[in-house]
Amino acid sequence: MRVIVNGNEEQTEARTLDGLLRELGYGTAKVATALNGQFVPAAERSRVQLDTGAKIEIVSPRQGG
Amino acid sequence: MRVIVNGNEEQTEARTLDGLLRELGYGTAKVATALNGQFVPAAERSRVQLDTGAKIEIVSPRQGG
Amino acid sequence: MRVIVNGNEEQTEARTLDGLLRELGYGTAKVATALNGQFVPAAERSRVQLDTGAKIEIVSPRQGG
Amino acid sequence: MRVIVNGNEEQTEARTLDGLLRELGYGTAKVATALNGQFVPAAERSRVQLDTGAKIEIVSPRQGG
Amino acid sequence: MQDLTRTESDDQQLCLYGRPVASRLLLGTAQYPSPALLGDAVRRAQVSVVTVSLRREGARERSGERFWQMVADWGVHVLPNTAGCRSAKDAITTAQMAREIFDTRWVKLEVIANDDTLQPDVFGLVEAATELVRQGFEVFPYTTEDLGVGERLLAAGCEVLMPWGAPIGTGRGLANPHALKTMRGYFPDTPLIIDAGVGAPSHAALAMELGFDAVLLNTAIAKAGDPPAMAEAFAAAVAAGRTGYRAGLMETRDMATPSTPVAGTPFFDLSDGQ
Amino acid sequence: MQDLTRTESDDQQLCLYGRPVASRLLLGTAQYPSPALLGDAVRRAQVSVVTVSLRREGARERSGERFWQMVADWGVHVLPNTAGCRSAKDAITTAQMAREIFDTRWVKLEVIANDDTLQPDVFGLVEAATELVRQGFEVFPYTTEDLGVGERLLAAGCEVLMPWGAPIGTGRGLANPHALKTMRGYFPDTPLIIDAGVGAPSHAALAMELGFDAVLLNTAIAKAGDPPAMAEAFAAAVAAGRTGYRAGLMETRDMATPSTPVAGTPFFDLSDGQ
Amino acid sequence: MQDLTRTESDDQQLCLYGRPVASRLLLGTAQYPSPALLGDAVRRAQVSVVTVSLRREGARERSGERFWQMVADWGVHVLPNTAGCRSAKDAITTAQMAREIFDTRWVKLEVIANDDTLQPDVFGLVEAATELVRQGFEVFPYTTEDLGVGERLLAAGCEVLMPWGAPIGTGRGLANPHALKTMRGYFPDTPLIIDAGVGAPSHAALAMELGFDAVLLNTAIAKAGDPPAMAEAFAAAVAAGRTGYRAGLMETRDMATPSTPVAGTPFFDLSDGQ
Amino acid sequence: MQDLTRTESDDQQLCLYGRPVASRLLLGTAQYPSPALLGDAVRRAQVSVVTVSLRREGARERSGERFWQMVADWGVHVLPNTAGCRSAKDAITTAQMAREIFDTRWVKLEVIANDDTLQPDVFGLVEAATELVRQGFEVFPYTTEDLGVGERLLAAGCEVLMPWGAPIGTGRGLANPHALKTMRGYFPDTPLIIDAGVGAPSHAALAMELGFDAVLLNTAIAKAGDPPAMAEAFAAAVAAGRTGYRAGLMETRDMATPSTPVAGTPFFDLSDGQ
Repeated sequence: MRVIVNGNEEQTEARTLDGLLRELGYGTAKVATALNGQFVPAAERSRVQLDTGAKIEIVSPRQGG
Repeated sequence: MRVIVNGNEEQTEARTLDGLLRELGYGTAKVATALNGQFVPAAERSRVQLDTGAKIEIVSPRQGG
Repeated sequence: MRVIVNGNEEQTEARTLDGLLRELGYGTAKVATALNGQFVPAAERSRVQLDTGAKIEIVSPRQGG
Repeated sequence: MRVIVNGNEEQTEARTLDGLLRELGYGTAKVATALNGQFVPAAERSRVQLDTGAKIEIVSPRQGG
Repeated sequence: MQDLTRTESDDQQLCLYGRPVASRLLLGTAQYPSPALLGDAVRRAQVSVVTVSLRREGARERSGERFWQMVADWGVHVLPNTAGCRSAKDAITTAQMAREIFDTRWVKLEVIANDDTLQPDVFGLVEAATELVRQGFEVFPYTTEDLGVGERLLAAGCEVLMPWGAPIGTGRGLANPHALKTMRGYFPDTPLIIDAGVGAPSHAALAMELGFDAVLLNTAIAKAGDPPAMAEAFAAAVAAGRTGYRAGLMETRDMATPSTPVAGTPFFDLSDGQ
Repeated sequence: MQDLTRTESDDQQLCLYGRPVASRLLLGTAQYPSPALLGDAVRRAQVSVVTVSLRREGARERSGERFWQMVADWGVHVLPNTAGCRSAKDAITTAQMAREIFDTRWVKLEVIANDDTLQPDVFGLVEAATELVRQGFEVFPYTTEDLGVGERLLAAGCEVLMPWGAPIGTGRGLANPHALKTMRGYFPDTPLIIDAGVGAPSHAALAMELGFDAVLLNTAIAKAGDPPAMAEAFAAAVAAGRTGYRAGLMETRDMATPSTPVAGTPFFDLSDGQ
Repeated sequence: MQDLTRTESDDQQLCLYGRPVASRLLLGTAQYPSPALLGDAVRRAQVSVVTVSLRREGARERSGERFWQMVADWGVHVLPNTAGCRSAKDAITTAQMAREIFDTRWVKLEVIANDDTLQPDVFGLVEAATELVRQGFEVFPYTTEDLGVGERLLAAGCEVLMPWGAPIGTGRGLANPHALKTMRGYFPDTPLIIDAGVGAPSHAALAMELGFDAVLLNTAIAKAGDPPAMAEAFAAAVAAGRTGYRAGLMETRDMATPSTPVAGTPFFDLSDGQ
Repeated sequence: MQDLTRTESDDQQLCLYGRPVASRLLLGTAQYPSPALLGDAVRRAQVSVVTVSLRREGARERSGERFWQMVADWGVHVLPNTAGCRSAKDAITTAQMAREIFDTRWVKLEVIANDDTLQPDVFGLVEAATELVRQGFEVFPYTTEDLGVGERLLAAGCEVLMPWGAPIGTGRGLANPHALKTMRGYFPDTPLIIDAGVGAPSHAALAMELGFDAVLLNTAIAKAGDPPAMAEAFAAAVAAGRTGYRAGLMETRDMATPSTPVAGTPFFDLSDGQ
């Protein structure tokens, strides 16, 4: 299934956001996520289904002004 | 019937905006009108019914910046 | 003899600047002096003769900007 | 005899400022003159002697701000 | 000095909603010591557009008609305002009344946010502009230098923007010239008119030098010692700034540069040796 | 717009050393792209006074004569300068040469202190002015806004002062408007001409609004994209500022004030209740 | 010089959404030459609040975590921003992600209107603020000096406003000090923080002298030659401006007044006669 | 915040005529509500140099002695002025009296041109400075931003220049910052102290950011609501400006630039498609 992660196309076997993060190797990284423009809290990542073409954002802390 | 004309209470016998203007003596004065905050074109003044407490604005050209 | 001390006319018996200061009661006050627009050091006050109409300045420290 | 005309060294046979102007070919040009930093009116050019090393300015109208 | 208002060829003339406008000074009509002085000011400045307003009229007053007759005699474009309106609703109704009475689709849209600054309420402004354009009005919105608001007004169908120079009646000139210059660059093809805050001819000239298309003012002329003379002064200043803008202003420099050329300066070598 | 240069009645016309001067814009003649453009600028601005200079001339050059013939044809007052002089002595000799060649007692006296700012050397200036007045010159000193220097120049016999706006050629306008305003108030009866630093028509208008009697400039016109048009722009700006000054500028205010009267605003009571 | 940050007694200390904030200088964390220099700047300025952001992170990057660990060690309040968001929707989602990851209800809300000025899109800003307050956020809106927008933000539930000084990253200081002063007077009880455009310590001091409650900046320190020293300079400037504001600034005057008293000046009478 | 006055290493410390001066804020002592508040101000600002004056004293007054004792207790350098002198002659005699009474070769030389601006009479100033240096004084001339005058003062033997910011007592700040910046560049190695006109901490910070070596002021502190607090504010502002100057101020820009990096912004592609 093709999804778009942080703006780039990816192939994934995962069916949930949780699974996708594991598959990509994020492990315990301190990240927050959104699916198709909607925030997905960490606790709900395992309940969220991915569909083909899903747009996922995975972000972490950075310097900011 | 009591109505409010340009912010002041007035007693009137008129039932239409047209009639009110005549009763008050505006005659052919170059004025525009609104009833309860809605514009009333000159051509429709005779078709517009007044109710008790109606708020009527009667305005004419003035200096402006 | 009439002299002018700090802009005011005074009568004096003194013949020297030193004598004038004593006569006026300056005693050991911390002052500096000028005679007719010329500075007179403390050490020379006893050697400086006063003439009628002499203009004497007697100044001391003050607040300044 | 060497003189300095407008900042440049020149050889001249002339003994007066008037003669120098003729020798250099100024003819009737609308110019004003100075010798060694002093203004020389046109009427006095024939009376002014040149010495070796004399510094002569010959100027004419120009654009100015 | 020839007539500066005539130096712009036809293709450079200002057009507002399709109507050519000869003078780039737009004039408010309020606060003059007398109607006669107002009339003189309009004539002396040769203005093409004047702003007017609507106010409540008593039955036998007829002052509105007298004023209107005077304006009609000037032969100028009339731009009715919605001055004093504090909501989009009031502004819309006022605009509708003005359209009927002045027989024009033009409206100077003012929706005021507060009495301290009389600044535009940009939310009410966009709301009212959207509705009025829908109703066929040609809207001249009194706005700020805010680019995002400007974009929404254009999106709503406005073809002219009128940013303030400074708060109405203060006469402080251009309070934020850098932002106004940015606005000019951001909307290169939209007629931009500085409206409000202009207090002196030099302010009007500066606005035009920044590339603004026109200046609208009232208080600085009406409250001058001699309003007709001041009207003439502003007309000349607007023309001066416009002509200067088109003639290409020099770049400013940090260091001095001689205007008279240095080459050939008498005594140049002598001076060195002094 | 009528001809603004004609709006001053005779008793208000500027007089410089007894000579009436119709235009309050004085023009420098250097740095133009061509003599033709310079001539156009002089005509378009209708100037009454132009500045000129002296430079070394080679024997068969004759460029001075051609320039001079052009200037003579304009029918204006000629104000020779001592540009580039770094000492009172050089300036005095230059002035003497200028008097002979231009046949005028007028001299724009420049004694320059340094190349970075081209600012007046006020010591050399007062020294040269004193001597030149003694010799019968009518001196126009290029000076600063320094009041004490101004007093010494008047004491030396100068009847005009020409303070700088900003360093020559920078085009920065009035660098210290507060000091210049103070100067105007301090010398109420002396013709004061802003000389140098003016870069845009709005700067010239501001100078006149502060009450200065005239503006002298060169670079801003000569280096404009279109010098004759810019000359016209400055002429209009000077007239605008002067007319505005005489017409009585409004007082600036800190808080906004409606130009359209509040009384009689429609919906006034309704709005309150919303 | 004693420690200026300690001179405010408890009842005068700045509180932002109920949290006391010791330093009135809020610091952005971006653009520093190195993390070490950023850390030094934070310590030298003794800041209490830093802004941070969220950016996309690759799977094995872990740079976010390292940065976060460093910030946590500082022991300061963290204010996540929504920098780069061009719509209310993006800003809301970004704020939600930030709340989870930084474990704070605070959010510096940026909804950007365009890239030229990076100015707030005031419509998107009010929309996003309204929704975020509804969701329990404590919103620090990056806004303009527009009073009407400010009122809507307060009505939406914001308890702090952060007007810009000048466009982000320009370092131009306060572009419209008069409008900002008016804003201060209009919202006397709301914490107002100047955010963006501050380029020099004197700008920060001026903001505080106008009565603003704090200053937030980033570029001027991060891009300084010596960022930690510059952080210290800004901390001192903010303290200086605040202390000066509270100590009662003198009124400016138009005319000079001697500081040293005139009475008793030696030679006073003699001088008169000279 | 650590003690900013200690952050300059020894080789960067200000030296005036060979004497190291720890604080770059020089303080006038006049116009305070009480001697106690003056003393507090001196201590709170940790100043190293104070100015004093001489005034006529009656025979049994002894107020001079009490003032002098207080000053002596502060342990600071004393800089006597010649305030109020209108001629070189008066200033020279006053300086001589001051040298004897204060036992110092330092003198702040004021020769005043007029009462409206209290500006220096630059002719009298150079004359008096020349004579005083000849007599062994170390002269601190109160001067203008005039470069030619500055050169003559240095030629006369002055090793410090003190240009005004604005007229004494006006509190208007730096009236001509561009000229002052030029002056700084023109005299790179001479200690330059802004004297007069500074009204707010931000003005003092700006002076230091321009590279001036110190600031001397009086009225802004003495006439503050709380003079000791204001003294502290100015001390912090001077330190802030100095530190900022040395830390390398950012360049100002015309266009906005994001402080938070654009790369990695969430929703970046989505937003494009909206």
